[in-house]
Amino acid sequence: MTEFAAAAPAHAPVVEETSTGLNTRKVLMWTFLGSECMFFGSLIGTYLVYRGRYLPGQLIPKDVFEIPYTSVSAFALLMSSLAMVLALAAIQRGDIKRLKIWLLVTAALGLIFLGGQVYEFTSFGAQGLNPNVSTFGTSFFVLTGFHGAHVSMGVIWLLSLFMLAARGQLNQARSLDVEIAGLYWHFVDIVWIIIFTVVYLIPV
Amino acid sequence: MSAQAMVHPGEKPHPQSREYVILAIILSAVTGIEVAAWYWEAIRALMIGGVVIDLLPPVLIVLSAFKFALVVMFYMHLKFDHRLFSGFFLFGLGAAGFIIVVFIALFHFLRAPFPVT
Amino acid sequence: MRMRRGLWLLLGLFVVLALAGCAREISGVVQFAADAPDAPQTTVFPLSDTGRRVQTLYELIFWMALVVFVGVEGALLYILVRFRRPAGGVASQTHGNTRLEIAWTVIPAVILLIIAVPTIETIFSEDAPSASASENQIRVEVTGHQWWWEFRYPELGADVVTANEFHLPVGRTAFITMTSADVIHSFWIPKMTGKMDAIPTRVNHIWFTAQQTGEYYGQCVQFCGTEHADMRLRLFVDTPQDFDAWVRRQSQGAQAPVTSTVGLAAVGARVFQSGACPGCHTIRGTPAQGKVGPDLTHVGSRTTIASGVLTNNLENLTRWVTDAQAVKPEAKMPTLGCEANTGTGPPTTCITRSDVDAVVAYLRTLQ
Amino acid sequence: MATIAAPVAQRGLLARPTEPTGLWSWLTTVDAKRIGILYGTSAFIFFLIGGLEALMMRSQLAVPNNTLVAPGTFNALFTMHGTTMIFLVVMPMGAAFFNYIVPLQLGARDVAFPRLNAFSYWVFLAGAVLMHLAFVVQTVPDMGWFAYANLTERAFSPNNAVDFWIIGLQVLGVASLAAGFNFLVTIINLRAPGMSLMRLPLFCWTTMITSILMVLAFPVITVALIQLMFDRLFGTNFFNTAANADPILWQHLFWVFAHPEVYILILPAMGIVSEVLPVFSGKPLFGYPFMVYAVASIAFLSFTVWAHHMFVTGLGPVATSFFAASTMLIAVPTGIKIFNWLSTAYGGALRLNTAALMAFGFVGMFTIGGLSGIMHASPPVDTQQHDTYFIVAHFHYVLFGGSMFGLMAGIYYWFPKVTGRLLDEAIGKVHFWLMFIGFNVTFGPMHFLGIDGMPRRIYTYPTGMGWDLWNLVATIGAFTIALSVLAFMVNAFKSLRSGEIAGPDPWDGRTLEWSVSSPPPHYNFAEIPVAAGRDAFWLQKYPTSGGHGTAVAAAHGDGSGHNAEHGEHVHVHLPDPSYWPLAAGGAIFLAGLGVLFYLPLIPVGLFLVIVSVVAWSLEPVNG
Ligand code: HEA
Ligand code: HEA
Ligand code: HEC
Ligand code: CUA
Ligand SMILES: [Cu+2]
Repeated sequence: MTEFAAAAPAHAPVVEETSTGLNTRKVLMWTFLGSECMFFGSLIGTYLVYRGRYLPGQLIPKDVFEIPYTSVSAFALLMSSLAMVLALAAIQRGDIKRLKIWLLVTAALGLIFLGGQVYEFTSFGAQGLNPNVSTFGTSFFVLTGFHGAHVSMGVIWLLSLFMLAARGQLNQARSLDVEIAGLYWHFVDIVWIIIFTVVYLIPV
Repeated sequence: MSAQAMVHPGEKPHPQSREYVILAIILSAVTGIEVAAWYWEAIRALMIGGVVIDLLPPVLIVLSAFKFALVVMFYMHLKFDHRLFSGFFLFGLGAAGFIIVVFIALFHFLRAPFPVT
Repeated sequence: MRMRRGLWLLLGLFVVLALAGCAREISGVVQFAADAPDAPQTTVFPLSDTGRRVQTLYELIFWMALVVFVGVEGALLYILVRFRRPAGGVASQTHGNTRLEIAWTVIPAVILLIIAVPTIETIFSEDAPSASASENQIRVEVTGHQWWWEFRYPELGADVVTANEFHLPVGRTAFITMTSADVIHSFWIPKMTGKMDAIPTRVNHIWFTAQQTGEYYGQCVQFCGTEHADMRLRLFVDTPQDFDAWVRRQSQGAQAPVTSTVGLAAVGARVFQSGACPGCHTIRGTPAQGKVGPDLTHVGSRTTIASGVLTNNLENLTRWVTDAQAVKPEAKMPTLGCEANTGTGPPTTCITRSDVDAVVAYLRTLQ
Repeated sequence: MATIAAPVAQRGLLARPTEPTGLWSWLTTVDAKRIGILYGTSAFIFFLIGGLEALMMRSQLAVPNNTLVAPGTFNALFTMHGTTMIFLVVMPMGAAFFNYIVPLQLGARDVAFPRLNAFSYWVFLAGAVLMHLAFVVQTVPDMGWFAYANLTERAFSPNNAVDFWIIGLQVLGVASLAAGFNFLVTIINLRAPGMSLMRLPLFCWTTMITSILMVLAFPVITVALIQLMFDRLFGTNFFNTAANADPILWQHLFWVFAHPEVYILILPAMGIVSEVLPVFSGKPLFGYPFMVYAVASIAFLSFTVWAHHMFVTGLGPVATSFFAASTMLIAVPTGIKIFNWLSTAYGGALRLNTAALMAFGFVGMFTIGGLSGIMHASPPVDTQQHDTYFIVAHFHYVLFGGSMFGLMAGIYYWFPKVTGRLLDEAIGKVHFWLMFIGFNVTFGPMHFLGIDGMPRRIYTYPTGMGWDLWNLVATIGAFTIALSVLAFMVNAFKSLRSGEIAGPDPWDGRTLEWSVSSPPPHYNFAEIPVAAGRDAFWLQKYPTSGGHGTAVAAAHGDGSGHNAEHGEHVHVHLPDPSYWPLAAGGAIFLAGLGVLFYLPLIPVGLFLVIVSVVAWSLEPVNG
């Protein structure tokens, strides 16, 4: 009568030899994502505390944000999530060729997003907004910067998976490796969904 | 034992590539609506029942929560996976959400505006 | 066996001793002594309206807690004595009892409700004075500095500025706002009412109506750096007449001693103005308009200096002006006297012994 | 029978270490029991350091206008005392028991991620050493354990004392997060067959809930510390009031973390008491399911009460009322636990040896601390108590009277399991009574000091305030505690050399750790046990006594995929030792040094972290 005898893991071909039947690394990843919610929650909370708290003469969001531009990179990240699930579906079918393609597409979309962020940061900097000028600058750059760092980690992770796949070391039985990376990647994407709305779209 | 036999009867079938693409189209569409709403000046001052209301923030929040939920439920398979995973994630998400809401209340609504020094 | 019993006795003795030790506190909670007991910062003999409301609430919670305390500790002691293993005794294998569980969920919840309702009432009543109390209120603006207090009375004119000691009329509601010039401090006069933080970029407030004249001690209670312990303050609750007289004196500029008959003080005034002092201190009616340290216009009329660290007398003033750092290490006032025993030699531009004497003589004339 | 796979010597760059004994075997160990011992000894050493700091503070405060300790030094003392006791004593002491006891109670051979576990310890040590380097260069953190902004900004704390605290805590946070994940996953996934969640020993429950709290609370302090560090290193404006930042933000972030943190400190002790009391009462734990629900609801509530530390910051009446109510609510589940412990002992056959006395001491003393907590929970009352010695009394009653007494109970209870030898009961009693009396003599009078208006964190006080007597008494009490600690040290040393041999089950225990030899073999269990119900070992010993669950149900496994029938020919695979957790810890230490002394070291350290992690993931999985 265990509570957690219920479901087998989503995609693992064999049931794990654990009390819940769930893969240990996957449990770890989900607890990690719960923890990450608190990490980004604190950063977003900080941004919101300082939202609207601007001194006369300071640059405010309206002055610097370019919504069309950011929409495009937000879109790129969103689509990378699609590529990610397609990569997972591919490896679960045993289709290593498609796996490699979709992993590369995911990483590429991630890189496009990062490129957009680099451009945005430089352009804001040129207009005089940086982490040292105001609470807006500080909380904005640190929030989006840490998100960017997460995306970079994800890109590195995806590329390592690609290398493994290229060397023939990823196969259907190891689809969990891709699934776990995917969980991380989608999480980074949904954080951006929130940041995009809360930081960029909702006007002050 | 074969993999087949181990699949729990209660488990629902997972979406296939086609569904993933459809989902992506929905997500793109919602993003489109968000940006469009941002451009639509009128939404920021709608007359409803004689009061002027800025509907943009609530609309944006609902839409992005919708996107968030779609990605989590389908791309991350939370809808099909073990309850335990939802438990972990939702507890973290809930706590973070609570803290954000309380911060907004504390710093923007529950006290007088800041005296600027 | 005997030793065990001895230890239990010791425990009992200890409990009795502890109770005896806090008898004053316990009795203090129940009755308001007409004459305040000896601890000048006691929290349980408040002499203002808000303070007494807090005290009433505290008493309620205290008694509730005492009941729970006696219940739990009594049960614990009883169990320890009663169920010590009688040689080879066997325990009954009970696993639980849902009815009991419900009971000890509900009973504490009820006790908490009894506490919570008046608590929330008091929170709201403490937040803003009632209409009647606010009618005749007097406002005081407090600013915390590392490590001294500045007081202003906006309604009494820009000239009533003082430091570390302030006055209030008895029976009039004081509405006190506080903020800080540097880090977070906390303003507290226990016999009046609870504390409130003085926070940079924010303005907080408390209010109370002092009910008895006298001198009340307080101090900074939020850690604010090295000298946090020496950031004390004093409140004088005066009769209305005394208070008005005090305000009148404070509103005046400094008695110009430049032409004073007191020769030494006149020299001192010159030394003061030509030295480092004006960079930090204001003496109204003179060129000295520094804002770093306390306003010294009426420093002679204060009972203490350096936020309650020293009694204000000739000897201490001399010590302070000669070597502030020795009295209050790391205070924001440098050591200035040539006589100072700093170990690294006197400061480069120092004040000689005789000049210090003159300055002190001058400061003492600033009544 | 089980055969144990001997570590196979490997060649090549990434060969795993094989020494079974000696220094390297400790440095490269991934055995949770050894890691537990490392945690425990480190924590005890830091307890002596933190205690020494306390004794210096008490000596300074013994009499008014004392000049024994300079003001700045005193501030450094209480900062390091508080930080040390919380992060370097109580937390790692808990971690010691998690490591040693939880796998045994679960019927597991190790934790879910043995190398991550070793990593946690080395990172913990790195953080602790980084923070204590401050003593070497003599810029000791001196802003209090909650480091309120904006006093911590460069403008007000120009030297890098604060940086030692920031970086030390940041690194300790990494260790706690890693440990939290590890134990959460371990308890979820590595339970023996039959050990459903409602059959878990209560100590495993509190460990699991503690882990959840760590996993969710530490990210918040991580963010706060990053913000403070960026302010200090790069001139950002999170808490810079000159740029109109609000220093209150730090307080919210800090207490969002630190209130759950205080439950992280108390829950392991509560778990221990819930193990010790049943054993020495000869009864099962009373109201087990309610205990579980109480622990779980404490975890929930602990994220909703943080602002009770900020009642005098001007939150406004609405928020103040909310936080007052949520805080008071926590008394309900905590009360349930107290009453269940009392009921466990009620009707029992009490064996009052030292472990039991410590546990009963916990119940009595924690209640006092909890009740003063309820007083602060009423905001108007707290305006008179906040930042006075009344608060100091409260938190020492819950931290010392609670956590330390609980942990001491655990030490007396499990020492024989860990060392194979019993601690001496006579010295143990002396230890207990000295500590119990000393504790009350130290911290009891602090209530009166607080009531009489003595603020905390003051390096001295004038005469005539009515504080002289009780301060002196408290100081005498502190030295009494020191005596008791000495008694304990004598006891431990004596028993290690010549203590009475304990045997596997000296207390007639109820849980699985007592089913194996003392100390347990490297692999814990030759055969993975099957839990027939709550108090699994008790049911093995006394099958007729009836527990929850029946042997029949257990024999069929719990249908969770764990296959009990396979237990016949076990070939025990134990993870090999590894260099890389230590290497990664060292690399983090290097990066920390970079923040403190020489910024270019940061990328070097981080690069080495990556190298270690890559090597870690590439090294041969043991064969
Ligand atoms: C082990 C750690 C620990 C624990 C368990 C607790 C438990 C509690 N604490 Fe404590 N607390 C600290 C550690 C801890 N605290 C520390 C370190 C600080 C100071 C930080 C600093 O400033 O440096 C602090 C400060 C602190 C404050 C801030 C005070 C101030 O600075 O002004 C408050 C205010 O509400 C508070 C409240 C409580 C409450 C209500 C509980 C409750 O959980 C207690 C519940 C228990 C009981 C109530 C007893 C048992 C219950 C019964 C027998 C049932 C019946 C009871 C009733 C009906 C009342 N604590
Ligand atoms: C678990 C936590 C814990 C523990 C166990 C203790 C234990 C003790 N604390 Fe603790 N204390 C805190 C947590 C803890 N404290 C915290 C969080 C603060 C707040 C800090 C802040 O304000 O920032 C605080 C603050 C604090 C203050 C207030 C300081 C101030 O505000 O000015 C005082 C004052 O008396 C004090 C005293 C003591 C004493 C006497 C002990 C004793 O019980 C200690 C007993 C231990 C020993 C005496 C060690 C034995 C040593 C030997 C026998 C010597 C042998 C040595 C060698 C061989 C090298 N503590
Ligand atoms: C660099 C700034 C500075 C200079 C220069 C300075 N002071 Fe001060 N002074 C202070 C500060 C700051 C305090 C408050 C110290 C405290 O209580 O912590 C103070 C306090 C005092 C006090 C006590 C006031 C009170 O009510 O408690 C006196 C008197 C005083 N100064 C006199 C002097 C004299 C005379 C000189 C010149 C010879 C002088 N000061 C020069 C900064 C300065
Ligand atoms: Cu100002 Cu403490
Ligand atoms: Cu708390």
